[in-house]
Amino acid sequence: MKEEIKNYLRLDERFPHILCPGCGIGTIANILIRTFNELNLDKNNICLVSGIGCSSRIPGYIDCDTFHTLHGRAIPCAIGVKLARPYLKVIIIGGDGDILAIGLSHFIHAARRNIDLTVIIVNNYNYGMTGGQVSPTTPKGKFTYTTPYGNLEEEFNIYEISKSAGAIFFARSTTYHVTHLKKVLKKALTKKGFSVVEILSQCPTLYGRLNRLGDAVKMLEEFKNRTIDISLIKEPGEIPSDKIIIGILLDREREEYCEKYERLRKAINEKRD
Amino acid sequence: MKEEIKNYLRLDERFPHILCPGCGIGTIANILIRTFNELNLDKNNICLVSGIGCSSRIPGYIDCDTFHTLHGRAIPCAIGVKLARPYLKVIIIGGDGDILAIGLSHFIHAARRNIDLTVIIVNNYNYGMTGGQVSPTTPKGKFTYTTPYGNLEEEFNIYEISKSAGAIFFARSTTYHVTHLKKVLKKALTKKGFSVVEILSQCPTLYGRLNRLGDAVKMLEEFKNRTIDISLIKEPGEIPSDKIIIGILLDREREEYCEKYERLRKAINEKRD
Amino acid sequence: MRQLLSGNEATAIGAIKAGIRFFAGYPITPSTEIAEYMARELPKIGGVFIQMEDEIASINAVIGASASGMKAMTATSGPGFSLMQEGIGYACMAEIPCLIVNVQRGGPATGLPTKPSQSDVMQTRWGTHGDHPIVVFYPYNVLESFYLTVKAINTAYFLRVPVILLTDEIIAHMREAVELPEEVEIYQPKRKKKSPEEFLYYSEETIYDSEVAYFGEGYRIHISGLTHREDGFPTNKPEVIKRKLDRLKRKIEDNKEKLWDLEYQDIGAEVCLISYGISARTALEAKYIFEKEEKRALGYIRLKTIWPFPDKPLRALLKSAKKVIVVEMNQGQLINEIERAISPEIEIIGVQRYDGEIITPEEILAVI
Amino acid sequence: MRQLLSGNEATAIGAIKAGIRFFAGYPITPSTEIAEYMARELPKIGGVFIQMEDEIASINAVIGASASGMKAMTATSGPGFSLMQEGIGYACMAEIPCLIVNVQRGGPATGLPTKPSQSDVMQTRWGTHGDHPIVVFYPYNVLESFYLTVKAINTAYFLRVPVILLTDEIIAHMREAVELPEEVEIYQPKRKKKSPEEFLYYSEETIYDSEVAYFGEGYRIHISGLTHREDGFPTNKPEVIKRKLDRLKRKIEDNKEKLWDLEYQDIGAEVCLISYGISARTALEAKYIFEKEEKRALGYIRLKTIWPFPDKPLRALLKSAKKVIVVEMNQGQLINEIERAISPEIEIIGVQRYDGEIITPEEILAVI
Amino acid sequence: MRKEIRIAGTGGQGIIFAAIVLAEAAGIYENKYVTQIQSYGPEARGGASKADIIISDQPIYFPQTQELDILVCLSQQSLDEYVKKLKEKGTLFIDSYYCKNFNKEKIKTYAFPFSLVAKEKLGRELFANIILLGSLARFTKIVSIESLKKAISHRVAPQFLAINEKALMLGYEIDQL
Amino acid sequence: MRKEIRIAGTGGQGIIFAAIVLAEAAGIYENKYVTQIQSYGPEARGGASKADIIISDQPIYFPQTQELDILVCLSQQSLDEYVKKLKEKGTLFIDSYYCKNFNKEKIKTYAFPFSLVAKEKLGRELFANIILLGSLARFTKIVSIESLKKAISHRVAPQFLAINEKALMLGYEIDQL
Amino acid sequence: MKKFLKEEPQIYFSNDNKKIIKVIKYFCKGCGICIHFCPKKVLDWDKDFKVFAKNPNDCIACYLCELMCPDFAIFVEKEK
Amino acid sequence: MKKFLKEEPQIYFSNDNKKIIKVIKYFCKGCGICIHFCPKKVLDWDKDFKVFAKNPNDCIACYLCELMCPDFAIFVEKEK
Ligand SMILES: Cc1ncc(C[n+]2csc(CCOP(=O)(O)OP(=O)(O)O)c2C)c(N)n1
Ligand SMILES: Cc1ncc(C[n+]2csc(CCOP(=O)(O)OP(=O)(O)O)c2C)c(N)n1
Ligand code: SF4
Ligand code: SF4
Ligand code: SF4
Ligand code: SF4
Ligand code: SF4
Ligand code: SF4
Ligand SMILES: [Mg+2]
Ligand SMILES: [Mg+2]
Repeated sequence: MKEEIKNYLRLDERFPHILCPGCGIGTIANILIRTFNELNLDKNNICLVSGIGCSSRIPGYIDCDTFHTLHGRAIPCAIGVKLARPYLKVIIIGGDGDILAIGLSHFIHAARRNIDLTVIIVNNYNYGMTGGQVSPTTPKGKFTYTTPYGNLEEEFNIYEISKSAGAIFFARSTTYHVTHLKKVLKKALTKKGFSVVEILSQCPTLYGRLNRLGDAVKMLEEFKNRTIDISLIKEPGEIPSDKIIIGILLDREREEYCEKYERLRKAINEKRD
Repeated sequence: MKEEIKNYLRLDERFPHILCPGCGIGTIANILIRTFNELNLDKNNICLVSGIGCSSRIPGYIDCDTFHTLHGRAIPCAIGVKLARPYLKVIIIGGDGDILAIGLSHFIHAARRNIDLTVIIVNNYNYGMTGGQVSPTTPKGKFTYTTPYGNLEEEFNIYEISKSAGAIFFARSTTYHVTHLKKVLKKALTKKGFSVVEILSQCPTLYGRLNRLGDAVKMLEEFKNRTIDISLIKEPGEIPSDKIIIGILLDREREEYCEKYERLRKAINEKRD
Repeated sequence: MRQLLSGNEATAIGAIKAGIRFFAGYPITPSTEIAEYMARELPKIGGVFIQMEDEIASINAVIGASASGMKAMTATSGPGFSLMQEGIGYACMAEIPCLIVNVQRGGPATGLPTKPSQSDVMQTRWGTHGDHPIVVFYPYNVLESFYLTVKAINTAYFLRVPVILLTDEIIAHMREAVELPEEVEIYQPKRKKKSPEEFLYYSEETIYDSEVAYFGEGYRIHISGLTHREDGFPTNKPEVIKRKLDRLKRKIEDNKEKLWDLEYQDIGAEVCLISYGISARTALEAKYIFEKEEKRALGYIRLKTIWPFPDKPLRALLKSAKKVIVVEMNQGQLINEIERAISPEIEIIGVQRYDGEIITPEEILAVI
Repeated sequence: MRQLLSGNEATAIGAIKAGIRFFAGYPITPSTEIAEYMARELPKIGGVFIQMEDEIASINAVIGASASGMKAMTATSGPGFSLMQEGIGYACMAEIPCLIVNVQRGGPATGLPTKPSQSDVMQTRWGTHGDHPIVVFYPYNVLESFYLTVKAINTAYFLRVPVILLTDEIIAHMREAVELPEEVEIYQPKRKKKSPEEFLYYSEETIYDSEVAYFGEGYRIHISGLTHREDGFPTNKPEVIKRKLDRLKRKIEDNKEKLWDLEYQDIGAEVCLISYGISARTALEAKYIFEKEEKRALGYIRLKTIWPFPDKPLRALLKSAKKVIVVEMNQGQLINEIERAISPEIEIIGVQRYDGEIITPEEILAVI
Repeated sequence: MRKEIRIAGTGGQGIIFAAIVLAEAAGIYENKYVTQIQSYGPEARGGASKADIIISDQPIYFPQTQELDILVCLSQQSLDEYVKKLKEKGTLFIDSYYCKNFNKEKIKTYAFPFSLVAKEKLGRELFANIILLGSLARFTKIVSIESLKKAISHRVAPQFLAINEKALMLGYEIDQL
Repeated sequence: MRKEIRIAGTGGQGIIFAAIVLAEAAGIYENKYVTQIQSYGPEARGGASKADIIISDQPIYFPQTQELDILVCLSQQSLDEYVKKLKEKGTLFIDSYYCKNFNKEKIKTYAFPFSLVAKEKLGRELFANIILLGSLARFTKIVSIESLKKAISHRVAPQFLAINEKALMLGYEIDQL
Repeated sequence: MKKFLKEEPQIYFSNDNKKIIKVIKYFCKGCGICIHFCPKKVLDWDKDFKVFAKNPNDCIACYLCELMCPDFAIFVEKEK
Repeated sequence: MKKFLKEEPQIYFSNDNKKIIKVIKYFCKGCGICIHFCPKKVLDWDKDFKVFAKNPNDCIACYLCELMCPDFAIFVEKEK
């Protein structure tokens, strides 16, 4: 194994990891530590926070401070970490259910406050860990064990929600687009403020099987074929409706919360002097 | 008292109601029942649902089915009511804290599902009931008992959030613009799907006092002076930054959830026949 | 018709048979199969299944549906059950019947999601804030998962209270061959006869089996989680509050005898095993091994009703016992209640396990 | 310096003196003044105050901050406390110290927001799922609100557990003239000496007063709410799980004597009052009235430690008592524990009130 | 000596503040035992409707007033509601500007138009609460005017100190107006 | 007669389904007492690694297997892990396509390449579980092949019935292939 | 629910009796909103700090007072 | 934490020794992603349904296999 990879992994008897064969979450872990490596991030200064779900198992394998919190609660826990140790690079990784169902309110309020966090949403279109139920990102009509007749609900547009909540950065990528993914993760991790990366990821065991999408390879082929990079779109009107846009969809600046808080502390103390 | 007003009120020894002198919430209750009256809504077919807060006290005074639920939980409770009795007009009324802080996730998911509910958000810029703390709509820099040095956080744009969550209707009005308010409420209540009305309302006792905004009258004058109706705006660029836009900001159609569910039930049973 | 069913399936079937038409829930191991069953079946029979955004939304949607006259339930496990506590308290206070199934797994926190446990027994009683008696049933096999579900639902509507069906990972996932009845007896709440003007949300005259009206029936009721009067409107009056809280207590106190459900064998024996749920199956096994080997009887009591705690029947059953062995999969929860209930002369031993493995007959035999 | 302070203010001051630098909370009557105090004071001393979007976010932010080495707390009341249960369980399991103040009001549900109550006493012990011992202190005046807050925080860090300070609307809002110390003794956790490679998140060798490392210190720790091993990583191994859960229990079991705190007078008397918090003040008043009128002593015991329940000291103190009167503002909660703890020969009477009004001395005198 | 005092009125009249100042004067500057509690409406909004102070030479256990020694009413409604809680030999203070109906004979009553005096002499009604404290010191001697002054100077921002002290003295000399 | 049976392998091999069919055959169509439990990985993902069936003439209380009468292993890993739970006189079934290392001498062992047969004869490996049930019926007589057929026809969608029955018979006659 | 008012409203007529202003005095909290926003300055405070119609003749029946009142305390009727 | 591998990786060299493909076989779950997406069809399943380098000479060191593998099971090194 390459040293730079080994450096960021907790290589012990828990490997091979618990994820299913062909699960995209492993690829995400793989690319994530490569991003750390390329950004030269000191692993002593990274805190990786997750909730509960298959995606939330990633931190346990990565060699930095890692925080496996309750289902849906990664973001408030991460806020506690960040406010207590503002110098840490605090990264949240979690599933579409974890962050967008039970944890949605935390996500939006953290974006509103613009706290310096990077949230990586592993969108595998369903609840993997509990065995394949509908999630806020399950597309309409798709099958899961709790939508046996096809999902009635409209899925979330994570980008729209992130933007209106106040995130300063949003990018989408997939487990097929590994170099692209690395690039947008790098960008997200260098932003100061609330940044979001949505990664489409295959769950062949459940979502793939229930919707007859084939194995991991077929699902990755689909990611390849159905996506279109934002940089290739010239006119907003020209995106075919069956395409998913990837790339950096949002990139802006806004004052970060910890910095504001620090400024407040200074102002109070100056006043008192 | 006029009969049409009396008809919709639970006039008993609990009057005068518990709200502070000059509180805008009373005006909202006033206009709400006039809207019922003008729409000729049968009071036996209305269910008014609220959480906890000053605003959430309105239903108790109105003579229809009323449901004073837990803090933040009006929307899921209302969903239960609506799904069980789809013929009811189910209306949620609550404060900015109730709906947008502790209840935010429910709000957004209900909008995503496009359940036929009208949500009236009484935005008084703070937590009234608990004595004046910061809320997600407290403007930056403003004072409350938990932002004694001025609020650091960016406030919510309820319209943006509602729109990206999937609401089919959004309007904003104020307790000064009583006829305007009646008009937009009427419109909201005739939509089929998830509609939102944000009402700016004065809390002279707390928010007004803490920010030296004067009494109810002064605060209403401010609503008058600081707002601009969307219908008067010709070019998007021309809105002065200190102005608040009122009026109908969003009005669209999307299939409603209960109808979809009914369709599903029919489809299943046809298949079985 | 004999069928092979899991406990979760039997619970779901029983719920539908007992009239449940609304299910709102959020997936969690090891309860999820109940939701999945409901997702398939409810739309077929005019019911509603909805997966909410979390457990808090779920219990509140259940409350809303039940207040609108649709019999309603949810199912969850420890973490979700903890999140539902505030809502359960609301259902108590506002007198809204519903069924909450808690399929226990190991805790606290995320704990041991796929392993059995019986460590939420005390939480079912004391999990929410405020004074709030509660009814909890606990089945020990698949067939009983069906029948106690029906009983739980009927009880909920008879008393206008939330009722909890407590099970565990083994009882929920184990499959057995069972024969279920086509029909079950369903309690139907008395429908209001009074006019909307005279109708009261609850009347102090009838504490249970009382007249009810639902949203949407022209009664224009008011439901609140604040302390309230008979008409449902808030009050701070001490005497009214006292009567209201006494009422909540009396619903269950007055019906204790009806609610208590125990199974027992050989209670004349000197040593008696007391258990419930999965652990009671081990206890029974131990009993038969013991009797075969020792040629003398071993007492056995199984609680189907956990709350209200059956102190009186236990005391009566244990009149001649010298030693009691309480078998449960936790650090010792119900043993404390038993200790308080029975004569101080009786020696009490706990056989406890909380490592995710079920107790073996040998562990019990070792302490007899 | 003598000051006029409310209980909530004294708690806030005590917390800061004991090293709290992080407060995340959500307003709720009657606890809000603690948050408001913190909002004013924490930014002055390099601390952080944040009002979160709800109580769930609050407790989790507290957990995150504490795991990062900032002493952290929150304050709430019944409804919020119910919502925090899952998080409290996490703090137990993951061994993250913090302080949770529950200023009780009437329940269940929204209940009686502005009135005193003592009806969350059992919930503090059993509110979250899973097996989880807990430490709960309960002050009875403003000065003690200060000192018990300090003790609660020191205990939390000594044992690496969440500790609950339970108070009630009266104790929280009542103002008294008090003299607070400039400095208090602060427990400082042993800092890790081992290298990151050797360091364990917890070591089975030291159950309390143990070495700790926080996020951001180069130890690359892993914290999880799943059952886990010494290094923090998840395990399903029964023997490891047992040791972990035994450890959680032993933290508190082993330190009972240190944690137990009772105040008593005239315990030789035949009749003894037992109470806590606001009700203990009534009990004391009743005692003095009784003694003045009857010219004989009336025993009095006040619990400052609610959990771990001080059964042993109670038993010892009540050796010569014939009758015990338990005074509490609920439908009878701690009385059950007392019943189990003390000799069955002693008669037990409860003086209970749960209508929002505090118990009067006359109500106690009436049953002596 | 245990003295039970209640100050009552409607929200916004500064009732709690008056109670705090009184408690502080007695508890801090006269070294008495004091407790002060208040009751308020739904959750925590607005002001309180009543605030109770107990002042004693001995530790105070039961912190609730049972029979009032002194009752101060700044509104008719509070007067109607609480006057029955006053001891037979108790003292009643009322703001005669707001309380019109009362039976002066039965109890020792001091009726002054505190609010009117505040408005007329100090320009703002909100000083009524401080004025009444001055009168309380004068007529009941429950605390000294000096202690009240100290308490006020501790509780009030420097720029408002002068006017508050003026209010206090207005109350102290209210019968000489 | 209490018989303890374990079917073990990796996720996706249809282990629970086989266990259910077996339990149903015995419990429903042969009127035995049965219990069937399984264990699985984190939360509920993927398939199970093992499923246990107890078949008895008498009520079954303790539902956990203690000493296996029959162990079926569809993977080497499960064989390594569970073989020690087999009774001395127990019977071992293994999928010889996946399990290469085993000690045939010590215990009564039936080794057939179920997966390979499935792939070659039926085109898809996922029928291995049904094939093994056929062999189980043939060699252990724990249930009859007729009961298995009934159970399968109850559990399988009509369009897949024929192929499943074929799989069953392939297993029943596996030694004749 | 039986609907009732504890007190009868105060009634003010315009001279031509065509406009009637009713004030439910015990509902009125004296916030002054109607007084301030009445375009014709018809209303004012009485000695109890409640509202009363000082100049009922000037009323143009615009209903603003009625619509803006937070306390259901003021109603205007106009003969048609 | 001491880092370790239970088994040594399998190593495949190109003929010129300039490219090395390493497979940690016990990590590989045989998902086939690397096999499918390798632009040069360098990789294939072995008899244990794990991956092996069938045609190491064809490898162009594009690292796609290494980057896409969900199980940290395959690494490619190229002499520079
Ligand atoms: C409070 C609570 N509710 C429910 C669960 C059960 N649960 C575990 S993971 C999960 C969702 C998994 O879906 P997602 O977040 O999309 O992650 P994935 O497994 O798909 O990566 C759920 C509902 C839980 N652990 N805690
Ligand atoms: C779970 C819970 N947390 C907190 C509270 C306390 N609480 C009551 S109302 C309220 C917020 C009130 O603000 P808002 O929703 O804006 O309503 P307003 O009073 O301003 O109309 C809070 C925090 C509660 N009742 N329940
Ligand atoms: S269940 Fe799906 S998401 Fe979870 S590990 Fe398996 S493939 Fe991945
Ligand atoms: S506190 Fe504010 S919002 Fe609440 S009733 Fe008073 S004025 Fe209205
Ligand atoms: S608006 Fe209503 S409450 Fe206010 S002064 Fe006028 S009548 Fe009275
Ligand atoms: S109706 Fe119009 S003009 Fe007449 S009193 Fe009211 S606000 Fe004034
Ligand atoms: S991608 Fe990785 S796990 Fe999948 S076959 Fe290739 S080496 Fe094995
Ligand atoms: S580096 Fe590229 S060419 Fe070489 S084996 Fe991997 S995918 Fe194939
Ligand atoms: Mg997912
Ligand atoms: Mg508000």
